[in-house]
Amino acid sequence: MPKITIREALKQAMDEEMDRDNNILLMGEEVAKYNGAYKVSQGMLEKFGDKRVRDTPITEEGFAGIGIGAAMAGLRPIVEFMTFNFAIQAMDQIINNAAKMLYMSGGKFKVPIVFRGPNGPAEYLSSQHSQAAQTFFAHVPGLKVVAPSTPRDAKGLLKTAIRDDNPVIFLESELMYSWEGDVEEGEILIPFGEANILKEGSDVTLISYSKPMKILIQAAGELQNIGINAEVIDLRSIRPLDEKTVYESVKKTNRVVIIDESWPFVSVASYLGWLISKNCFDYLDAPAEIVTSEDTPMPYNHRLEIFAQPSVEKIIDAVKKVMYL
Amino acid sequence: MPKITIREALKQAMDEEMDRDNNILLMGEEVAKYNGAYKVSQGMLEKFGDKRVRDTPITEEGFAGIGIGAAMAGLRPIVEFMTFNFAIQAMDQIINNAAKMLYMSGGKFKVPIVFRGPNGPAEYLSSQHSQAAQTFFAHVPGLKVVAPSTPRDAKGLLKTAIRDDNPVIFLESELMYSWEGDVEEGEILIPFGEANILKEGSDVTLISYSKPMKILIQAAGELQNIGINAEVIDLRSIRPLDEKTVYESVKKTNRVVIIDESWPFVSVASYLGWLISKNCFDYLDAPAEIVTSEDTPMPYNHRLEIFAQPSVEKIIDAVKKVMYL
Amino acid sequence: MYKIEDFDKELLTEMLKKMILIRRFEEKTAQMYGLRKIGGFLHLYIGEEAVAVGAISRLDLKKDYIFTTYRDHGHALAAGLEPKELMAELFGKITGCSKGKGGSMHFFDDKLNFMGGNGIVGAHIPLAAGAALKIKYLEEDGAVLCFFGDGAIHQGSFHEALNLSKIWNLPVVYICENNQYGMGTDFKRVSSVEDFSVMANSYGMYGEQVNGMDVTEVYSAVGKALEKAKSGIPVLLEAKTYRYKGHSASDPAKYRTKEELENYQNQDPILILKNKMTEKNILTEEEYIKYDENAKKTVEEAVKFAEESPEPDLNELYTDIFI
Amino acid sequence: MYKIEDFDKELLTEMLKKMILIRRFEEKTAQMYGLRKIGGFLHLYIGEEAVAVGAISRLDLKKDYIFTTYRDHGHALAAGLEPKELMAELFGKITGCSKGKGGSMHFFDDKLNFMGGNGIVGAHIPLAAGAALKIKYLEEDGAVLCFFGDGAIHQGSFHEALNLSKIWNLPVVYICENNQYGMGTDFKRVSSVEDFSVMANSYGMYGEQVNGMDVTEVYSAVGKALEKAKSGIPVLLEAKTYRYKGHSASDPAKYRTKEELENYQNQDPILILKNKMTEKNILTEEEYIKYDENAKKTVEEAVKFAEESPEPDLNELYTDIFI
Ligand SMILES: Cc1ncc(C[n+]2csc(CCOP(=O)(O)OP(=O)(O)O)c2C)c(N)n1
Ligand SMILES: Cc1ncc(C[n+]2csc(CCOP(=O)(O)OP(=O)(O)O)c2C)c(N)n1
Ligand SMILES: [Mg+2]
Ligand SMILES: [Mg+2]
Repeated sequence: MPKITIREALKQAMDEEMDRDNNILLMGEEVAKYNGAYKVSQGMLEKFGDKRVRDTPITEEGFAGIGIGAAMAGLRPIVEFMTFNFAIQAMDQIINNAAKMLYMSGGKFKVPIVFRGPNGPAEYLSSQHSQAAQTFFAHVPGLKVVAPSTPRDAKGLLKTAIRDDNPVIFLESELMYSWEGDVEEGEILIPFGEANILKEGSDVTLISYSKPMKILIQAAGELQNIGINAEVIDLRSIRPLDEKTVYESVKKTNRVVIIDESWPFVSVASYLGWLISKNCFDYLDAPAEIVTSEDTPMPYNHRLEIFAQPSVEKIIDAVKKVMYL
Repeated sequence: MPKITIREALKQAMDEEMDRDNNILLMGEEVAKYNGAYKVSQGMLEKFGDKRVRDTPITEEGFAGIGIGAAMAGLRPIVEFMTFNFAIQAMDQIINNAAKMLYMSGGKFKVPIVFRGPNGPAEYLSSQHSQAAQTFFAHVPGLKVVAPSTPRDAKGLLKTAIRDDNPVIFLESELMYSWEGDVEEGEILIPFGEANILKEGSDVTLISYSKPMKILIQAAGELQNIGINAEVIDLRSIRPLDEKTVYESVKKTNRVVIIDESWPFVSVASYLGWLISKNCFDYLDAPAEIVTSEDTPMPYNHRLEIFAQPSVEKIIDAVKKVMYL
Repeated sequence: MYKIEDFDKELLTEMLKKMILIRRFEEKTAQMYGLRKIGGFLHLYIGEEAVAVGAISRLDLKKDYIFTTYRDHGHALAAGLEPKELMAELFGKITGCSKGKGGSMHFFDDKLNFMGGNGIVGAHIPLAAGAALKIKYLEEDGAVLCFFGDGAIHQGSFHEALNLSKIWNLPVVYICENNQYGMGTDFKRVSSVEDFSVMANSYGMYGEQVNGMDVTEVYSAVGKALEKAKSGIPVLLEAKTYRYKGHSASDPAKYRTKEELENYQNQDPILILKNKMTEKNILTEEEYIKYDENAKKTVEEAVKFAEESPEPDLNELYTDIFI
Repeated sequence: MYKIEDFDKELLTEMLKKMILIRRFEEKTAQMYGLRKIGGFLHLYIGEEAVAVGAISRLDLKKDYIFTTYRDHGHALAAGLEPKELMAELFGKITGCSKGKGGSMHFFDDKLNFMGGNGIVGAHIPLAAGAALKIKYLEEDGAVLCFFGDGAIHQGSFHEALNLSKIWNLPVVYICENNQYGMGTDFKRVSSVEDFSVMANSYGMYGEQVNGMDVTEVYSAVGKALEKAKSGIPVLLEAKTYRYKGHSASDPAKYRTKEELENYQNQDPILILKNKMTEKNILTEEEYIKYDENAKKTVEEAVKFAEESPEPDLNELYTDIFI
């Protein structure tokens, strides 16, 4: 099976879908001539031409809105945000138009659009460029929110996102683009709302999505070394959320740590923490713990920056806590 | 003691503070000549003149930014959003500039600013005009988020907000402006982060803030009639959050229902639900329940609109659930 | 410039009927609002009828598109949406054009490419450019009309959309309905220019001011503008108009003088057209009265339809979130 | 127009030194980036020195204010921030001008009214108008300079801020540093106008294009602009300039030709000034070399200071969130 990067997997997804359906186009800053700020759209301008791969000016609100309007009228745009930090400028378009259009038009206008780009901290970028934006989108009914962590999931979920008739927020990560993994050739479509159990275990459940999955796997390895058998779950999509897989796991392990690279206060992690506390009330042997980024803006200094984020060490500490060790 | 409305209380707070400190000014759409879209600033233009009470064009992002820049330079602006639905257009300014400025400048530039206005659904306004925006702001470190439910709290908290050297999000409600209550004359300053126990009780804790407090009190009354003695807590501020008062109450009643007029998914209510589940783990006799608006955009039709929101009935149902009745 | 001679009777009559229908429809909604059959914000279009009717009469809604604001009743009627379905929408009924979920600010019709009805000032302007992108992308022949108020013209999204539509040469005509006020704010208090059409220059577009009280002028200007837009040069038109009522049903409009209002009422768009047609001998008083009676009847029927229609089922709350 | 004769030696020398310092500082940061002493994005100002120096030399930073973008090293040095503190900031040290929390994109100095360093394209433009509002409100004598790129000019916040500052008659001068590219995008690909100063007309402001490679032209134009701004008419200047390096340290800048770059390097802002001063007999080659040596030394000392400074304590993570 070919080993490819997440970058390549995302490109394959867009490329294959654009081959399949002429109504799909890609737009965003530097996606065309520059081949993408992070080279995700490498070669796509050359292949599809500047009608279907379009550079935009730096006007997130404007081009998000254009994408939504085009989707209402029948196209299926993929809108790349250079990073989701800049999507905050487009929040009104995404929340008030994309998410609510179908509803307030009484079902008359659907908005098949994908907003994608890197989310969460990269490195050395300080406060404005290191934000994990999932809370803002996950909160809103009418949006689907997806965040893969492997090349195969990246490809299969992005293809599903592009075919979805609803607005989808597709969260990637600069640092993940070069991650490699096996991806079979040919069609891959991964349905939303199916979490993936990456490792079965019996002592504690570790749950996350996107970039932190890497440290979950490392943490699970280290835990194994000290005799703790962790189950590792990759949610893959936040909305819809695979509650069933989560609850089954927690009912088995009776302990759970949820990892999220966003801030803790009103986070996806804490929401899941509450859901589990409620729906596995009689099964939990310890409170659901969450490991998130610290409740601070992101500093530039690298030591502080690293310390601000979830880490293997913090996960292990949390596991020890839920195991009363 | 004089009985005044929340509208009047808010005006008194601004009025008194502007008398006290010349660096305070009020700006926003229709705040001056029109006396405020909801008449909160009635008479203020006349009293303070158009230098200190300023009408803006409809440019939420722009005037929020102007407020932040003025605050960095030494003024203390109060920025009114006609409603917080429109503040979504200013999100980038609030999150990336107001909240993070002190941090990324290494403590050099503080941003003493208050963003205030009505939040949450009013009546018959459909999807775009009926949003409860607390999740978006509560998530972000660097912002304080306050939401009173009585005239006295409105006055005392707004005065505190205006004196605070940090950006404060001050959430009001169209429907609350005419609520009346006793407010003593003279200085009232209510510190942030102190929840208010409106009614002591022993069987279950009901927690909320802002407009839903009215139905909490009604629900508590009806519960009393069927022999259930509910403790009622008004958080008053979401950030900082008075965890202590909450935990003490829950440790006493062993049961909790949290009410929030925002959507449920990644909400303040669910965050509190998780916090309580964790910090009162050994005290909870039932899972923490939340009662929120339904997970849908807001419809125009009034029956549906009412049904979409928390209600006395839904609260009582939730209480019965946590009491296994 | 346009000449009334260039217009045939049929078109003028059609436009007159539409304007009368809008007027009567709006008067009725105000009345129904008073009776609490309609709730929330109700933004009436009375006084501005010539803009929507003159502009939209130019469109072929099999291929053209309309985007507008919360003040959308006039545009919807001009586009040919059923008065019944609009009134039902205002009554919050399931038979409404948006199933009772949208209300006054969110009229929609997919068959007539009527894309709403948007409640956020300025936010639909990029959407309009998006529909124009679709037309260009699919190499269709249509164009997009985007209406908005003088209050929207300072919104960033307006400027972003204009630039994007010019650099991409999209077939879109932006029509600023300058009714002199954004809520209680005289546009001159929030703008240093009095002619908004100059803003087109920042984007290499074509801009023009139009008398929005005269439906034939609007019709002419929009015709020219649509041609330009289809040739790849998007257009910004400023239609000078006036709203007779307050901003919404709850606004007493104390910020303006009675004289100002009367002055505009004397150049009432319906009156102007009526007089021109009468002068041209293509309209009799009897005909006019008949059109007016018909409009009243249509509106009465709409109210009846709305009254008798059922409310949406409670489980409609949970539909139309995802497709 | 300006004449070199109008400038005295002292001012020109001061500006020359500043420009040299910026050039040497930036070269050193590139080197330190290569050595991984500096991380993240590093946006160099090389080639654009005349804009920051010419403009900021006009200011009195006891009462005037500066706002700029992530490409802020040049402005900070021109404003007189300590090279040591800037280098320490780039090294992420506690002695940095933002305690090592801001990095390259977020230089700040409260004593010099240096208001950042902002990473979001266009987002600082309303902030600048805000500081101007404060000046006007307190009836002070100052003004605000706001720098941003050609890429920011289509952002809604730019247009919103311009309109607000004109209707409120704020003392602010907006300087678009048109270095021809926004990242990899030639500005002509995203704009239909080549002269951005026309955008001032939409807001009744004054607009002007300036040769941003000639520090004396910038100095003259900004002087005039500041006067206008203080009289209540905010100004939009477009300074035509060029960046020699890629957008950030990781950009190989393949989107432009070698010839284009060389063409601009031949009109290097430092060279232009040097030649003019030499012609005017107020600069000798020896002096020039001495200034350059001094700049290099200053930069070396800055590196040493940065190297030797301690990192912030871990608990600094939790400070400066609230005051
Ligand atoms: C972004 C935003 N801010 C504020 C409002 C509240 N609001 C609704 S209509 C309006 C005035 C708009 O005036 P104008 O654009 O001239 O249109 P008109 O109502 O005159 O047709 C305002 C301030 C809103 N809906 N959206
Ligand atoms: C809102 C926003 N969108 C995108 C970016 C990413 N970005 C950073 S700089 C830049 C190019 C800006 O170009 P220009 O304004 O010309 O300034 P220059 O870098 O040339 O000085 C882009 C797209 C950003 N920082 N903020
Ligand atoms: Mg108007
Ligand atoms: Mg540039």
